[in-house]
Amino acid sequence: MLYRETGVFHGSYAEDQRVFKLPLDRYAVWILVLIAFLVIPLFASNYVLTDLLTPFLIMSIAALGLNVLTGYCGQLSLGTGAFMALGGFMTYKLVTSFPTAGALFGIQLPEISILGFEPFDIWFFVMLVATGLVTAVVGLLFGLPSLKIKGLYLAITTLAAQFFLLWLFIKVPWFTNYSPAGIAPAPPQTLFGFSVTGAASPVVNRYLFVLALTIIAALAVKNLARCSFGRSWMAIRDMDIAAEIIGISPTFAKLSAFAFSSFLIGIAGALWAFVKINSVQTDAYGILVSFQVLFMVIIGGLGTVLGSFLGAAFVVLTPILLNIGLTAMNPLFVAVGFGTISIAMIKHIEFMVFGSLIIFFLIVEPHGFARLWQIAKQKLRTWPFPY
Amino acid sequence: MTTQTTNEAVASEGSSAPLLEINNIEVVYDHVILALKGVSLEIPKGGITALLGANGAGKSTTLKAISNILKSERGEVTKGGITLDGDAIHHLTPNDLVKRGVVQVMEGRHCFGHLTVEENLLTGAYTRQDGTQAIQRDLDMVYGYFPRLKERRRSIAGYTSGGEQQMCAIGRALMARPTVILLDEPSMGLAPQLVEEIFEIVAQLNRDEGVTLLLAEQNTNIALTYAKYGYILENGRVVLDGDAQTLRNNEDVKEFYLGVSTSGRKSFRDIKSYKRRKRWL
Amino acid sequence: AQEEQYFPLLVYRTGPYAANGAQLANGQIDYLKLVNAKGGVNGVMLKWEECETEYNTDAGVECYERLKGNGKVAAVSPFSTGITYALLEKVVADQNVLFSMGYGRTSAADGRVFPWVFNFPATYWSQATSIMKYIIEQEGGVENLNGKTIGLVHLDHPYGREPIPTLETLSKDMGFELLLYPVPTTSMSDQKSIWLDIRRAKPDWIMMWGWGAMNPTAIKEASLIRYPMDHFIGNWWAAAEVDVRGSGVPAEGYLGATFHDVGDAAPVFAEIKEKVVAAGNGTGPESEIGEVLYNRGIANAAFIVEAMHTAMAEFGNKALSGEEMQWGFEHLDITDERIAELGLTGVIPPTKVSCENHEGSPAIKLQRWDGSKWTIFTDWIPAMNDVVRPLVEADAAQYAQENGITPRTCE
Amino acid sequence: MNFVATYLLGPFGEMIAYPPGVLETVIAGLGNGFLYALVAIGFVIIFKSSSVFNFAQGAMVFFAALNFAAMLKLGVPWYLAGAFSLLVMVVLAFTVERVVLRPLVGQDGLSLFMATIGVSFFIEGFGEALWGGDPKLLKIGLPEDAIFTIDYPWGEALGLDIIIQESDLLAIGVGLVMVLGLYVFFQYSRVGRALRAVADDHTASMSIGIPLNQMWVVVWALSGFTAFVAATVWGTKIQIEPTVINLALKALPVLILGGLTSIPGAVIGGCIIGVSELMFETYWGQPLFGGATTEWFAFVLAAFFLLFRPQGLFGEKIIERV
Amino acid sequence: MATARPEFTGQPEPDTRQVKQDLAEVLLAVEGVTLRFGGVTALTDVSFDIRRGEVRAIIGPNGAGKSSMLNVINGFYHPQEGQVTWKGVTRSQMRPHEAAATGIARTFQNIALFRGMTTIDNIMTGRILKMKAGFLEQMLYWGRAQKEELAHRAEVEKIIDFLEIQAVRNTPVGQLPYGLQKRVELARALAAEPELLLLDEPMAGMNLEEKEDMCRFVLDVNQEFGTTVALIEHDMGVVMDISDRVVVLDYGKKLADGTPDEVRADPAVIEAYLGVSHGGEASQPVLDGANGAQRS
Ligand SMILES: Nc1ncnc2c1ncn2[C@@H]1O[C@H](COP(=O)(O)OP(=O)(O)OP(=O)(O)O)[C@@H](O)[C@H]1O
Ligand SMILES: Nc1ncnc2c1ncn2[C@@H]1O[C@H](COP(=O)(O)OP(=O)(O)OP(=O)(O)O)[C@@H](O)[C@H]1O
Ligand SMILES: [Mg+2]
Ligand SMILES: [Mg+2]
Repeated sequence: MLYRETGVFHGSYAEDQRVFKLPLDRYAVWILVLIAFLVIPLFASNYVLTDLLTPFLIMSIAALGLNVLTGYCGQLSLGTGAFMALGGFMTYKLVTSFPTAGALFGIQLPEISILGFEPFDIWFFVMLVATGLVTAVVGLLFGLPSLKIKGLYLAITTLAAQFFLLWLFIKVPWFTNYSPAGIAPAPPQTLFGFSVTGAASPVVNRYLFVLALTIIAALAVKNLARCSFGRSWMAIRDMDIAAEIIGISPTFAKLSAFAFSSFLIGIAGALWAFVKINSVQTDAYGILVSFQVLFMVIIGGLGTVLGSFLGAAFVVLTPILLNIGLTAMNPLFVAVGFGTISIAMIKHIEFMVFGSLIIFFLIVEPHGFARLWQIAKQKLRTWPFPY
Repeated sequence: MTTQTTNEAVASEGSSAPLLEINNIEVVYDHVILALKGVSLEIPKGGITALLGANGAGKSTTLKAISNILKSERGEVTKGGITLDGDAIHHLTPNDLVKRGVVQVMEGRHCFGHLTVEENLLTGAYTRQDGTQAIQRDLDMVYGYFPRLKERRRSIAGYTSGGEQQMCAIGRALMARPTVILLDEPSMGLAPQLVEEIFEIVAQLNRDEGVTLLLAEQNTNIALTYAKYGYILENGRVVLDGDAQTLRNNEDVKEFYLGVSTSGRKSFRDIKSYKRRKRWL
Repeated sequence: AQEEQYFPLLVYRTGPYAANGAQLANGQIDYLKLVNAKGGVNGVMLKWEECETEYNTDAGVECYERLKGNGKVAAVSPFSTGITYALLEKVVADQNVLFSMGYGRTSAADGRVFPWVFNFPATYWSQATSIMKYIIEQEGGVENLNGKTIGLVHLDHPYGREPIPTLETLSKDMGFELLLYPVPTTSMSDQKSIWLDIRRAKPDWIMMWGWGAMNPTAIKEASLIRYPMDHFIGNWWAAAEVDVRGSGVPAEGYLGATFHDVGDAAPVFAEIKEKVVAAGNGTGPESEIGEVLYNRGIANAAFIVEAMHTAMAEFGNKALSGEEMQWGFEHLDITDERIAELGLTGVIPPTKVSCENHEGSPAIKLQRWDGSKWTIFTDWIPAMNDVVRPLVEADAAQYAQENGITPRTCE
Repeated sequence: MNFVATYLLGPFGEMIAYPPGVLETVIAGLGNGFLYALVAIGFVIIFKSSSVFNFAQGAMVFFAALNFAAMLKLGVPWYLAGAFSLLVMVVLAFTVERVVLRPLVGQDGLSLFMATIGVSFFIEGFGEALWGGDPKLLKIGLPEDAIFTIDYPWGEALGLDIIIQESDLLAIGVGLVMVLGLYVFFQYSRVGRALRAVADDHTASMSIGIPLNQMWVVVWALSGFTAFVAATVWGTKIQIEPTVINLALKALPVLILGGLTSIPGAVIGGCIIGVSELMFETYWGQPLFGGATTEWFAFVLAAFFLLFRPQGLFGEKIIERV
Repeated sequence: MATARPEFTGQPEPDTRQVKQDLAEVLLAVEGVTLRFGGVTALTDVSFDIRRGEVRAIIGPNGAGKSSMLNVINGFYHPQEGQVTWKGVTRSQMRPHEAAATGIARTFQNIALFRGMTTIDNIMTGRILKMKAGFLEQMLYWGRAQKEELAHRAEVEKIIDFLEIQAVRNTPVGQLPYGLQKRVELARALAAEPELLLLDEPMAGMNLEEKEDMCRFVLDVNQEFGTTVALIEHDMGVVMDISDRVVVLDYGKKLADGTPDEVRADPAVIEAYLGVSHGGEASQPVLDGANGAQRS
């Protein structure tokens, strides 16, 4: 068999603590990343890039964020939508209030340009991080109840965040610079001299930009997961009383989880506004989004980075592909005498199928795609014997 | 309480055909973890049979296989068969099994944390149809066996101490008026005199009510004191079986399960693993 | 074969706005079918695809991206203010016309900043002022407005909030008090608190910017608290048959704005019945032909087709590119004669668009519900352009500034 | 100081200035509260007895209503239509048990919660595929008019001019009946006790012979029934279309405020939230905060309560023991 | 932490117990602790002390309040009356994590491992208190974060060797059989390098062989690292053999306190707990342990 796990020996703990212990895993991932960066941009159509891959990546970031909170730290949250919204509106405020570093600090970053590449054009990135920090703080505030409230009770209290924040963005015109309808256009942004958001920017730029951020986010989560932060989160998740007794401060663990998860989610929200829909509006961050992200995390696999990606892929792509697929199949329906099915009917069917799929996968493996993947590997190991 | 005569009957039956027969079963968890690798047992009617073995040997799994609650732990019987009174029962639901008098007391208590002790006991009688008086009578019987439960009857089971929970679990099983009880580690975490008590009760049940017992135990000593026959499991296989006396006298059993070696009983102070005799495969 | 002109139809036939969305869609499609049945636009056949948005922005954007590549786009009409906002930039990048007929971003009426967006025949702000004019007339002069209260029951959503700035300006100028009653999108059918409040505050007039499931509930609650229906005016998205019927109450006297007639008097309907419905490929139930939203669907399609005519006069009879369509829209000049010629009398108002003014000359009529059907009872009420236009230009300017757009000069 | 005047004293001034207004608001609030409660009870029934947080409850209300309404639309007499809709709910219970719960027996709460969301999606799609997505009226001649006390001699005598919606009174009545029935069932009946046992420990209850499958069919049918009742009452107020599902979201704060496992809790929670939400909107939200505070108020209030009683007002105590 | 085990010197080591308890200063003292839960009184006016370096056993019938006692000691339960003196500092109650920080570690009666994590991770959590790396460092897995990880990992590996659980290093603990889980739990407690180790029925549900191992570990911990041990155990054999002093609780009251021999002789204890009173076959095995202890 090509994929070998045996015969790999770790000479040092350093090797044993790696993200991917097996060289083959490591290579596989590298290849994947290369494909994502080099091959896909070349061959994928604009539609695929802008409306399948980009949203998938953005949602992966959100899913990673929620996974930190729910998957690693075991705190259910249904406020994701609101924190994404916060991210969107914050970034909008920041970039409109401080279009350049100059506007904020008075200092002017040198404008060097090496064939279009401007090393100092990082302001948008700074703004994103700033946004993340703001959402982190707010997330921390809304995380406070988690110190007393547990499980589903907590989940529903996070709905308070969801509805209250959205209401706030609607009611306080300041968030949209007093736009009459309470919708703000997302001004196009550049990074390193390339325009990375806005309808005018090249599709590939946007894709690569989001891809890069996604990978950074994934690495960050993975690293934290294998250090003491990750461990204290998981300890709280698995048995908070015991964790407390062996000296993990629940307050610190939970709040740090809330903050970091909101950080990622906020950035995801910003990207959604700036890269996906070119406008900041509460519409795009409704309660449904909160649930979708929760699906991603659960169906993908709680407490796994891989899961966040698989989950995001499933939740983002399934409905669209179903819809496209069914529409495309219309001729066939006609052929068999159904007649064309209306788009309304397609929508209904889409709902049914999506619902059924969720149930189906949960039954196949309640611990999500990631676990499924492990079991598959396990079976391969013992192949051809059943165990 | 049944009369003397029926006891004879029970006893005589005890020697006859096995009530419960496990035939070379194999159990797999999660489709990958092979927990039982072909276990066969014969549980004679009205007897007490002990299932011994180290941790992870597969005792609980065996019991769960019999009472057919593996499914909920993502385990399944992949080979072999189980028969009760000669007819196969592996397809029966736990509910049917309890109706047929097979009840399991699960390892590690499993009381209903949010119900009061008394409610716990009453749920035990769920499958019974013989009216409230009968149930009330048995409730008193259980309280008779476990006075401590009577004291705590109104308190929420979740808050009671480990021992109290264990009693609660056993009492709950008794409420179903079982013919076969599958006892998983009844002695775990119980004070010595309570362990005795419980085993006394077990013996009494067996004697007076002719209840057949299969008990998985760590406390080999006491188990073999009460059991008529014993099986020893080692990671998923039966490695040794025989009636209690033979086992008690077996050198290996002495060494590894009773802690009395040729040099008499040794203190826990001067145990050294490398002093051990080589053990069987 | 000659290339076809492509209509990406962003529609919603499911969800809480389905009742309204379906009729709009059916109207549009029936008209397109009719045009094809009559040999297309100067021989250029029309092709269209529907995509379900559920009135939801994300889905809307996805639909637009999915469809935009499938042919030479005539124009996009999302029928959702949220989606319209999200597409403002995209259409510029893709060079497609975004035709938001009387909805979307009001300040898009300033063609210098929004070359690709058209929102004639009237924007929400204009509509609001027109309705105010009616109220003023009823009150017998602006001076009597002083001290009066006017309530705005609106969907708490970009669409519902659009008219607020205008009305606030007016309330300052005319000294009436404006009471706002937002209805959350997540619970449109729970308006108890609002109507209890209205019952106490007793505003002299109520305007309603409602859509979808919100309207029937509002109308029902209003009649429950016995609010005088003839002082209750819905905007043109809140005054359709479905809205009143859905409420399950008679609601006689309820008023609504519109920019086209109701009923199937105009010749076009006869044609549709004959050439489309009779031919067995009518889109919706025949009963809805001539109903408010159906007719509005037709109007939407008709405008676009007319823009094609205009453009073809310039660029020749072929499937038109984005720029050409934009030119067509920008040079629209639909006179009453032309309308009659098209058999659309009363279905679309006379309209003249220019480079800087993409709204045309806004005016509305009012219709009354008599318990079974709508009947128009006013003549055209023109908007207060002197009030609206400055607001429009200010807002557009801010947009230009934030997004680094230099407005084109219209020489 | 000024702040205090406007935000704290002002509203109370309002109330004192016009007491009937308060009364009116309270009654209306109770009406809403009981509606929420009717849905919340559905959640409770299922959670209490299988510790499944059935997110599909809202969809079930919608589904029940949809079947009912669609039948009426076809001109079926209301009692037949109602019977049909009820039947469908029972069938649904069976299917859910077979197709969803049985394979997932013994899984942790979160997976089951997800599964119910799947169910929710499915029945929403299914219902609409069956009957179409257009809004439908569900009118079976239940009282739904408004009572103006001033129209009555006693009202006139008292000089009391308030409006009471009959549908509110209906909701309150129906709600009370449901609660009493269910409470007794769970607390004192044999099956009820078994149901609670199942909630605590699936495996253990299996081991003592409680037939999980039957249990689940029972509870899902039960909550299907409550869904049906809720739907019927709701039908008097609104037309039946998918936002009904969102309205069910409002049941969540009610649920946790009352405590996930307590049926009376659900109702009391409902009353608290229904009333306070409406009061807040009328006296603070509408005049001071630009309205639409009903969006979030319930949730914030619930969260606030939980800070002091993490298991809700009547919920079972969370057992912390090592 | 040393992994070396004392190599075997033909005869059993001398019984050092008597000596210890006189010299050693009091490490922890419980004075007049009373603990109530609503109606139930779990502990009534219990006082006893634990001296540095000894193995202190707490025994008593079920529900006597033993576990509650441990919970009081490490601050999970807060007694209504009385106070706890820990390393000279007297307080009426502690916070669990500060107890942990000041050197109290424990295992639990019903295993409280983090089921979702592997053995390694579980044990590593025991050392979290000792990790200082900041958030960013950990996020980048860089600098101090990495160094620490490796350093602590090395320590943990020592413990793993010591407890002989190398084989299950990377298995999720949820799948481990009961006995091993108990061992991992011990490992987690040891990882914190505690001064006082509280063991709640470490040998419950173990067969003899495993008990023997467990005893060995406990003793080694106590002797090699001088860790003070307080353990609850129901197996008299074990208790009598390995503990220096025993305190007996019954119905929340202190029944007896003293050396194993004293306690074993105490009629009250026999009556309430050991249960020789109605001897017979049954009680034999239980008492074996006791007698055995005498002999050694
Ligand atoms: N739910 C499960 N998933 C995976 N593996 C399991 C599960 N339950 C038990 N096992 C495995 O099956 C084997 C037998 O477990 P079992 O509990 O039957 O042993 P046991 O003899 O009862 O041990 P103990 O004396 O500790 O109860 C063990 O190796 C255990 O790891
Ligand atoms: N959190 C709690 N709430 C209510 N009662 C409690 C709580 N913890 C313990 N109790 C009660 O205190 C008494 C002592 O419990 P504890 O667990 O300390 O007994 P124990 O000595 O450990 O018994 P065992 O040997 O069975 O573990 C028991 O009666 C128990 O019911
Ligand atoms: Mg076991
Ligand atoms: Mg204990």
